[in-house]
Amino acid sequence: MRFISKLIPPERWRFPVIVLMGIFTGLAVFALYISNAPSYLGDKPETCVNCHIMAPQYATWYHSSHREITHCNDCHVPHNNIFNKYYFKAKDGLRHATIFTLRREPQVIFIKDEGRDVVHNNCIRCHEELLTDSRLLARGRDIHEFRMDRECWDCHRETPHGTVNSLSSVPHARVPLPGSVVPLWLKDMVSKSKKQ
Amino acid sequence: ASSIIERRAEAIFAYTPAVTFPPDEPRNEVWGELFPREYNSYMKTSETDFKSKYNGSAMVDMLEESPRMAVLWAGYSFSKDYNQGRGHYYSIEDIQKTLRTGAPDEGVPSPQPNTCWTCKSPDVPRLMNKSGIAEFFRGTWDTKGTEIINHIGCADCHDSKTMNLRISRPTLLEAFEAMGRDIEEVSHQEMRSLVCAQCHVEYYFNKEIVEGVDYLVFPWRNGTTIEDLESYYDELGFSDWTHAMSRAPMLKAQHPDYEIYLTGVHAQRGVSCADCHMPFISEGGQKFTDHHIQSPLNNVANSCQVCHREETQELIEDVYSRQDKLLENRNILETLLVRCHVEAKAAWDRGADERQMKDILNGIRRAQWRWDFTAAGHGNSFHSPVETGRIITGGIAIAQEARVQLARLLSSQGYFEELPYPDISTKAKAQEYIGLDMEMINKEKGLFLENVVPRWMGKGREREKREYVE
Amino acid sequence: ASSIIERRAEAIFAYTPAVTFPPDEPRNEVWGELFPREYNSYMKTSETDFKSKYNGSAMVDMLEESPRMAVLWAGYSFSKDYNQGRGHYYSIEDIQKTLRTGAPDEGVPSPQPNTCWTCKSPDVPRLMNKSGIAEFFRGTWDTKGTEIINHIGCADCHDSKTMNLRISRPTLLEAFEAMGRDIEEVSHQEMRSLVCAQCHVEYYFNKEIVEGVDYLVFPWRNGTTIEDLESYYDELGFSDWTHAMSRAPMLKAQHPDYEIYLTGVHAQRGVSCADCHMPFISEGGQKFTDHHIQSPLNNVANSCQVCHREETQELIEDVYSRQDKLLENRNILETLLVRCHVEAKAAWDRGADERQMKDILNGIRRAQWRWDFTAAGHGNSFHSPVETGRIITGGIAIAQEARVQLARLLSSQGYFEELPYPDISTKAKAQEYIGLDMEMINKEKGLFLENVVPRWMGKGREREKREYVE
Ligand code: HEC
Ligand code: HEC
Ligand code: HEC
Ligand code: HEC
Ligand code: HEC
Ligand code: HEC
Ligand code: HEC
Ligand code: HEC
Ligand code: HEC
Ligand code: HEC
Ligand code: HEC
Ligand code: HEC
Ligand code: HEC
Ligand code: HEC
Ligand SMILES: [Ca+2]
Ligand SMILES: [Ca+2]
Repeated sequence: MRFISKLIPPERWRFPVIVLMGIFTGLAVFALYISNAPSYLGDKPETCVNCHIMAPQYATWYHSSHREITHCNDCHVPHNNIFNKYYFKAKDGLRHATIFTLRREPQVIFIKDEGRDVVHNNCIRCHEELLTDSRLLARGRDIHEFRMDRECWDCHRETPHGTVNSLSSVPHARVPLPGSVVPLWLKDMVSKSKKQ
Repeated sequence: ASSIIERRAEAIFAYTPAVTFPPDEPRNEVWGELFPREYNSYMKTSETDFKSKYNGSAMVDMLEESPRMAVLWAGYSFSKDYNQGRGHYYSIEDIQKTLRTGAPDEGVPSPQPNTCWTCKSPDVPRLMNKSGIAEFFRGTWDTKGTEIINHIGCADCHDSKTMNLRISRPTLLEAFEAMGRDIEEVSHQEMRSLVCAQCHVEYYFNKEIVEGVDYLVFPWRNGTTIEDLESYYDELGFSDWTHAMSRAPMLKAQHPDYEIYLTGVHAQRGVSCADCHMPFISEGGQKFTDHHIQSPLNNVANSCQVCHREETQELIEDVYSRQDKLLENRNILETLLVRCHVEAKAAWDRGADERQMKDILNGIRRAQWRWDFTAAGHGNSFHSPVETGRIITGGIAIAQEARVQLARLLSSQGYFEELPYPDISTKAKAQEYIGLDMEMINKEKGLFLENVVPRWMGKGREREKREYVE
Repeated sequence: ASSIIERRAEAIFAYTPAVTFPPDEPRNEVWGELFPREYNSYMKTSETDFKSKYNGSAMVDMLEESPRMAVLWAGYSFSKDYNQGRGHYYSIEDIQKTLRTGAPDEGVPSPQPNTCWTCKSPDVPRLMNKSGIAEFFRGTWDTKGTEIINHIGCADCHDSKTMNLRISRPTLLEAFEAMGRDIEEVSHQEMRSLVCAQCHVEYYFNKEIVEGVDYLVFPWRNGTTIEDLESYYDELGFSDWTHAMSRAPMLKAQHPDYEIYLTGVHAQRGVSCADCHMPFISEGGQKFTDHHIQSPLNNVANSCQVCHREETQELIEDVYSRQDKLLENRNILETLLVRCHVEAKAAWDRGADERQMKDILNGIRRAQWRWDFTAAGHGNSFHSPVETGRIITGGIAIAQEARVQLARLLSSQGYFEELPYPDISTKAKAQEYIGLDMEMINKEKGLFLENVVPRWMGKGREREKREYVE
């Protein structure tokens, strides 16, 4: 209680502070709105491409066989438990947003070690059956662990983002931005005509 | 938040030209008004502070690095002065400074023809357009001192109207024609190397095409491998000069960057010069081509790592290890060639005749051609390490074959020991050994740079003011 | 859909082992009952119908391909017979067939020691386990003719209990120790090459470790580059044999596949032997390792194309073009070495003395070592083209230096002309030139294969029946 009361500004500052807080809140909401932040909670790939710098990854994924079965989060977020999933997402998301806003993104993005492990385990999660041999399991786990200790994309170099990695690698790819495909004015007209 | 909006807008921003200029506009700053990103990055070729193990943006005095070269070029102007090039920004300054162009002044012509200007400036297409190709080449180098003043730039590679890549030098067109290829048919990706191939190629001056003119030719009629080029010169009976010691009819190889590159795995996979030396970058939501043409080792992230996911240090090591392995043997070849020239001279001195020397001299010519081909392209060892290695190996075999014959010949003249290797441990010693009076040469050049060059540049700028009234 | 379920079922199928066997079980078919996929693919190493430009699964008579080799090995058993290997399936058959092991019979020992068996069979670890390492090596090769009858197989690379990769040969362990490295510390990915490095490496027989025993050693104490190995042998004063013509103290290089591979870009990027020679394949919802060890060019899709998305033909061309470029110069070196031996012999014949010959012979030793190092590894030209090229270049420089000295020496003996190159255009002519009586040798070998080998194999099978009662 004493702690909170310390935060309350002196009488004559209250009005400007309230106004300022309002402005900040408004700005924050606005930022979240225009950057489509709410979409970050979902699994739609369009979310990630919100930041145009992710366009190459989107475009390459979109043209890969994995498009049909995987979303970004199937690979890039841990799936061992739900808390870990959102914790990881939030942590990553905040760093990405910060770096993006600060314009400190590198020309060529490299996946971080932590992210690597996550992706790798996700490959295994889906392809496990292909990789395990029950006869061998009967002889111990070693050989399976060995077999899976190398990053899958050491060999599968094009899965799923291709072999050219740069902000500029797919300059003409068409990457959707989140939102409706029907322009607002058209929506309006249609709903008006419905009313009539 | 605002930065997000701004950056989206940047990407969409529609461009309306505000400046217009003639197709041959040689002044880069004029183009720069329209394309500031490209211009600003291009002007960074003026930086000289990056040094890799063997290359980089600083000027490297190659004769100081390896004084043997002076002996290899005895009797030819390269023995006076040879550097590893630096950025395009310096093309004019460096051709004025090099001792190879001499110290021309009123009544004293340069030892070089105007052909030397061909790869140094966007003033060249402008002048060729005016006077015709052969007329451009005619006359000594000093006669265009006031006409050519802008360093390499936009008009060398771009069409001013569309900004498309274009070939501005006739020599490349003629070389394609000679190979029976149509340059109009090349892909855009090839153009991203061919603009470089206008200059970064082996060339020679043909005196027979137009009377009294050193006509610039790329010797590609039989193809672009070293053997193809050699057979071309042999068929022509061509030699650049006669070696002052061995009297061998020599060939000089000049930066066969493109030819060697073609034989490497990157070219075979469709990677172009621009992919490594002019990678795309994006700035403020806008993708553009980094015009800071330089060693990619100063920019591994945008060049190599776009395709390779290894650590920067590891990629740099890859380049160095190839350069090390090849340099080891190129140095051996260089030393053997010094011995060849020394031994051949001794054989002449002891009365050998033409008939006895013929094969030996031809061997020296062929071996040194191989050495020079690999040494003159500063990126060769990385651009195509296997081919570069193959060429050096061939050179060593031939040089030593010549030395076996020389050993027999010298022995028949009563000389059974190995001749002593000259003391050429510094550039100065090597130049003295081949009889150059460097003090004199440097003094004259100093006067030229002090008096003549400022005059040329001043007159040139005035001319431009007259010609391009805004 | 049903097929998906079915295939999943196959994979999940719970298996309880029905077969057990001792750790050193040398019979592949026994392991095969447990692991039919791996076994069946392994047995395909019996196929001999694939031919690439320079390699493949058929036996290639290298002396026929290049009769010069016979001259290079004059005085050594390789001049009788040298082939390019084929699949692991043939390891026993081929060591029995080669003329190098002679024609032993009662009272007539083989010219080779038991050490030769080391890399030919999973009977080897079995026997070593029984008798100890040095005792295994002791005695001539024929004394184990009935003990070693199973071709290379599972127990050479696998632990029978866990199926983990394992090192079954002490020599590799000792070599790691000598380098100060702990083999227990290597990554699993390295093991995927180290199982091969048990055999696909340069080796020699050390007679000093244990009295009367040709002890197998990998000469890696100073490292694994060619220079490291050379310095090792030089320090030891070792030579494999004295050349019959030049009398040079020679080194024989044997398949330094692993050593050369280490210097290539694939190794540097962590690609293992197994990645190319034993790629994964999938069958019935299960991914397993293709044990058909062979030239990857017979299986580009699963080996190269997993990492490289180029067309099969283009990848094959990449391999060929590297092989072509290196072979061009290796052939030059080969020819120069023939000349070296011919010229050295002539010098001796004309009365040269040890002192005069010393440097020359050392040169011949070093040059031929370089040639052999690149020639003996059939994959070298692709595994590490730049290093292979570097080595060949060094070899040429050294060989020619020896010839320059020889030219001086021969001249001082009054011989000023180039010696004629011998007519060695076929294997037969080359073998006659170095004085081999091939008719005799072949006849004896024929008798051995007809009479002795069936006896050995019969006795061996009987022994197995006794030893492994089900
Ligand atoms: C606000 C903009 C933005 C959004 C939205 C965004 N990213 Fe990123 N992302 C970035 C930036 C900037 C980087 C470069 C950060 C760096 O290199 O440290 C990055 C880097 C990455 C990396 C490589 C670095 C690492 O952390 O391993 C991965 C993987 C990644 N993003 C995945 C995603 C996924 C999956 C989504 C959607 C759930 C997403 N991103 C949404 C801006 C964003
Ligand atoms: C099938 C699995 C998979 C899917 C689906 C996937 N990724 Fe990735 N992603 C990977 C792998 C594997 C890497 C590491 C690539 C490497 O290191 O070369 C990666 C790396 C990245 C990186 C870092 C850049 C790099 O090359 O290191 C970003 C950013 C990224 N992914 C974004 C996305 C986005 C956005 C999506 C959805 C549109 C997506 N990914 C979908 C597997 C996937
Ligand atoms: C959410 C599940 C899932 C994840 C995560 C996943 N995959 Fe897949 N993958 C699939 C399915 C399903 C297919 C079959 C697709 C088809 O055939 O169209 C497939 C196909 C493949 C194929 C064969 C087809 C091709 O595109 O080449 C490869 C190789 C592959 N995956 C590798 C990987 C790697 C490597 C990763 C991790 C970076 C990964 N997968 C992550 C489900 C997944
Ligand atoms: C076909 C194009 C072409 C022609 C013709 C040409 N050059 Fe160059 N020049 C180049 C290129 C490309 C370089 C850069 C070489 C490097 O360092 O990689 C260069 C570099 C130079 C340099 C800087 C490096 C050094 O050697 O000091 C000088 C000076 C120079 N040239 C002078 C001349 C002279 C003098 C002539 C005429 C004899 C000439 N050039 C003819 C293309 C050409
Ligand atoms: C008009 C002729 C010309 C064209 C076109 C040209 N170059 Fe050059 N280049 C030169 C000359 C001349 C130099 C040496 C300048 C000097 O040293 O003064 C040079 C120097 C260089 C250097 C050395 C820079 C340094 O920092 O040391 C590189 C790298 C280079 N060029 C690459 C390229 C590439 C890549 C292209 C095509 C995209 C290209 N050049 C097109 C003539 C040209
Ligand atoms: C040595 C050759 C060379 C020179 C000199 C050069 N450019 Fe470029 N330029 C290129 C290449 C290569 C590209 C990439 C073209 C492509 O891939 O379509 C390019 C692209 C461009 C583009 C297209 C947008 C982009 O960035 O990709 C513009 C605009 C441009 N250059 C302007 C200039 C200007 C202004 C100058 C002079 C300051 C200049 N260039 C000098 C070679 C050159
Ligand atoms: C546009 C793509 C691209 C760029 C940029 C690129 N490479 Fe490569 N590189 C390749 C390809 C493709 C290969 C052939 C092997 C393969 O298919 O993976 C290759 C092969 C190599 C090799 C093996 C060949 C050899 O000589 O042993 C090395 C090393 C290498 N690159 C280093 C580099 C370095 C260093 C850079 C930057 C200066 C670079 N690469 C830039 C695509 C590229
Ligand atoms: C795969 C990448 C790659 C390609 C493609 C490539 N280069 Fe290079 N280039 C390099 C590297 C790496 C070096 C060595 C730089 C060093 O040692 O600092 C180099 C060096 C050079 C140099 C000497 C640079 C200096 O600092 O003086 C020149 C000139 C050059 N290249 C021109 C070219 C030309 C012209 C082409 C096309 C015909 C080309 N390069 C294609 C990667 C490349
Ligand atoms: C350190 C392991 C090792 C030792 C010891 C060894 N070999 Fe081999 N041997 C190999 C390998 C590996 C090959 C396959 C070479 C290839 O073709 O690539 C081979 C191939 C062969 C071949 C078939 C090819 C040919 O040359 O005809 C014969 C026969 C042979 N060895 C006999 C012998 C004899 C005899 C000895 C003893 C003097 C011996 N080996 C000692 C590893 C060894
Ligand atoms: C126990 C010793 C030994 C081991 C372990 C061994 N090899 Fe071999 N390898 C040989 C011998 C011996 C030959 C020649 C057989 C012959 O010609 O009779 C051979 C032949 C080969 C050949 C030539 C096949 C052909 O079709 O011509 C290849 C390829 C090969 N081995 C690769 C490997 C690889 C890869 C490994 C490891 C995964 C390996 N070897 C492990 C001894 C061995
Ligand atoms: C020359 C070495 C070599 C020989 C001989 C060999 N293997 Fe293997 N084996 C390997 C390698 C390498 C792997 C891959 C191991 C890994 O990556 O974990 C492997 C993997 C296996 C596996 C694991 C499952 C799989 O397919 O990846 C089994 C089971 C197996 N081998 C059985 C056998 C049997 C049965 C034989 C005899 C017929 C045999 N191996 C002979 C080298 C060998
Ligand atoms: C050493 C190289 C290597 C590594 C590491 C590797 N793979 Fe593969 N993978 C292969 C090869 C080779 C094939 C092709 C098999 C075929 O076509 O029969 C393959 C095929 C596949 C397929 C497609 C199978 C089919 O039926 O089409 C999937 C899915 C796959 N791998 C997933 C993975 C996953 C997940 C990992 C990581 C745990 C992984 N791989 C690691 C080499 C590798
Ligand atoms: C497990 C992955 C993998 C396999 C399998 C593989 N490579 Fe490579 N290869 C690489 C890597 C990594 C490089 C280094 C260049 C790079 O980073 O792209 C490379 C480089 C190369 C190069 C350029 C190096 C040079 O010598 O010039 C060639 C050519 C090549 N590979 C061909 C092949 C062929 C042919 C095969 C099959 C016999 C093969 N590769 C198998 C991963 C692989
Ligand atoms: C990147 C792929 C790659 C790797 C890694 C690799 N090899 Fe090879 N290997 C090849 C190719 C390609 C050839 C040439 C085949 C041909 O010419 O038909 C070859 C040839 C061979 C041959 C001769 C085959 C024959 O037909 O006689 C042997 C033996 C061999 N390799 C053993 C090894 C060993 C042992 C290792 C590891 C130390 C290894 N290889 C690593 C691709 C590879
Ligand atoms: Ca430079
Ligand atoms: Ca073979």
